[in-house]
Amino acid sequence: MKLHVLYFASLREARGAASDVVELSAPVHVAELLAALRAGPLSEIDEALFTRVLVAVNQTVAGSDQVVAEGDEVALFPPMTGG
Amino acid sequence: MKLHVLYFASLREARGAASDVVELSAPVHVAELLAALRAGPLSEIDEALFTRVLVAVNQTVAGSDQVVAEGDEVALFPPMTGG
Amino acid sequence: MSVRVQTEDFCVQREYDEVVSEAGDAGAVVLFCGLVRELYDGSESSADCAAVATLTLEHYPGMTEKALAEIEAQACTRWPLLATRIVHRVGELSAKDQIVLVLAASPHRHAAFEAAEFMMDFLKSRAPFWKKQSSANGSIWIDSRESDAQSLQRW
Amino acid sequence: MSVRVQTEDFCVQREYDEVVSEAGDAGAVVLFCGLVRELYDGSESSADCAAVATLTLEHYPGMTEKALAEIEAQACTRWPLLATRIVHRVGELSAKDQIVLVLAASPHRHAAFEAAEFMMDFLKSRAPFWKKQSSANGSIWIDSRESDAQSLQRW
Repeated sequence: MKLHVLYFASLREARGAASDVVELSAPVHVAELLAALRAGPLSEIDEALFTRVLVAVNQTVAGSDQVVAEGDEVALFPPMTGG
Repeated sequence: MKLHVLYFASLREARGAASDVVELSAPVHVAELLAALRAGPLSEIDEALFTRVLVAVNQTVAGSDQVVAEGDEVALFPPMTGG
Repeated sequence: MSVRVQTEDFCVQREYDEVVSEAGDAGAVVLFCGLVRELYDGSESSADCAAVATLTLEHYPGMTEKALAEIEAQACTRWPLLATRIVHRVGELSAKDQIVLVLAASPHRHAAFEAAEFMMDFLKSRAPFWKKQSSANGSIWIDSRESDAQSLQRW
Repeated sequence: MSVRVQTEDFCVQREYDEVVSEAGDAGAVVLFCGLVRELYDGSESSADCAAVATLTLEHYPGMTEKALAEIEAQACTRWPLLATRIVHRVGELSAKDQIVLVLAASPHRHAAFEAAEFMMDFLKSRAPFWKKQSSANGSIWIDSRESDAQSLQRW
């Protein structure tokens, strides 16, 4: 399946792109998706930033064991700093 | 000494006057002042109201053992209900 | 820092703007406004339960300002506040009227929240105001509430 | 109940009036406004410590509104609220600009205070906003604060 992954804030700047499309063999857990991204488009990202990254699936922050399937909206970003 | 005692809110209405002047022999404690008022001008006041009365001396709520002297501003009133 | 007791209404925006201006470099402003709720007299029967026309606030001139200033000063010693304000109305009020305004400006939001709530809690039972509600069935003084006295124990 | 994310500024009085009107018979209204403080860049030398010209707020359109509405809905299940509102600005802001407004109206003051503080605490670290400050020396993303994450443990 193809996943469209969005990036925000410092992660977007560090990646130098607002999104990536990754090809994965089947529905995966968030942890597996992160590992695939780390091995691929996010391989150059600073470790301190990467380890703090949050993953939202369909606009809700997801745990590392959540399953991501085709058609899901996936976004990665650093800890939020609103208000 | 002569003490001018002010009344507020339901106590003023129950007393039917905004103040009284009481004659006392010397500086007294708040508790003694209350007893003198209870025996005199406040003798008709409902017990439930009288027992809840607060005493302010010079515009600060006073404990029963505080000394009241000539020239002090003394006020009696029910519990406060602001806001 | 300022406290006022007045019969006239107050403007939320104006009080807010003045406090923000006085605060200088505030990151957080908390404003509390107390309003007169629809009041019903104590009649047991709901048929007699007519909406109360007015609420009359009496106070002890002189002591009131002193008590409010003391409450404000205590808040300023407990939290890092840049500006505070208390405005309390007296006289005759109707449902939906504004009664009281408390403002606290601070570099930090928790300080502003806590200081505003602290000032309201003390104002409720430590400043010499008394409320009387009047309806077609007569007038009644509103009793102090046990919950208001208990609120002070938090601080 | 309503949430808005916008680049334009908001008017405190207007938001306040709308919430009070929506609330109906509210006795207590708490308003929080967050402002941009004077910011200084991270230069070690005080001589280099120029005031920061701008703060840029980025967000995740779609998720932001969803997250804010969720925070508001949670507040409404925890406290007896008559009306609530969250307005958050995005884009480029300067010192003293208004960033965020939270309002809570309730019959009771403690509910209004707690709900407003609850919404601010969650908004700080659970809504997808990010801040970047820019000065003559460049730009830097503002780190999330441990104290903001800890604030959530109270609830």
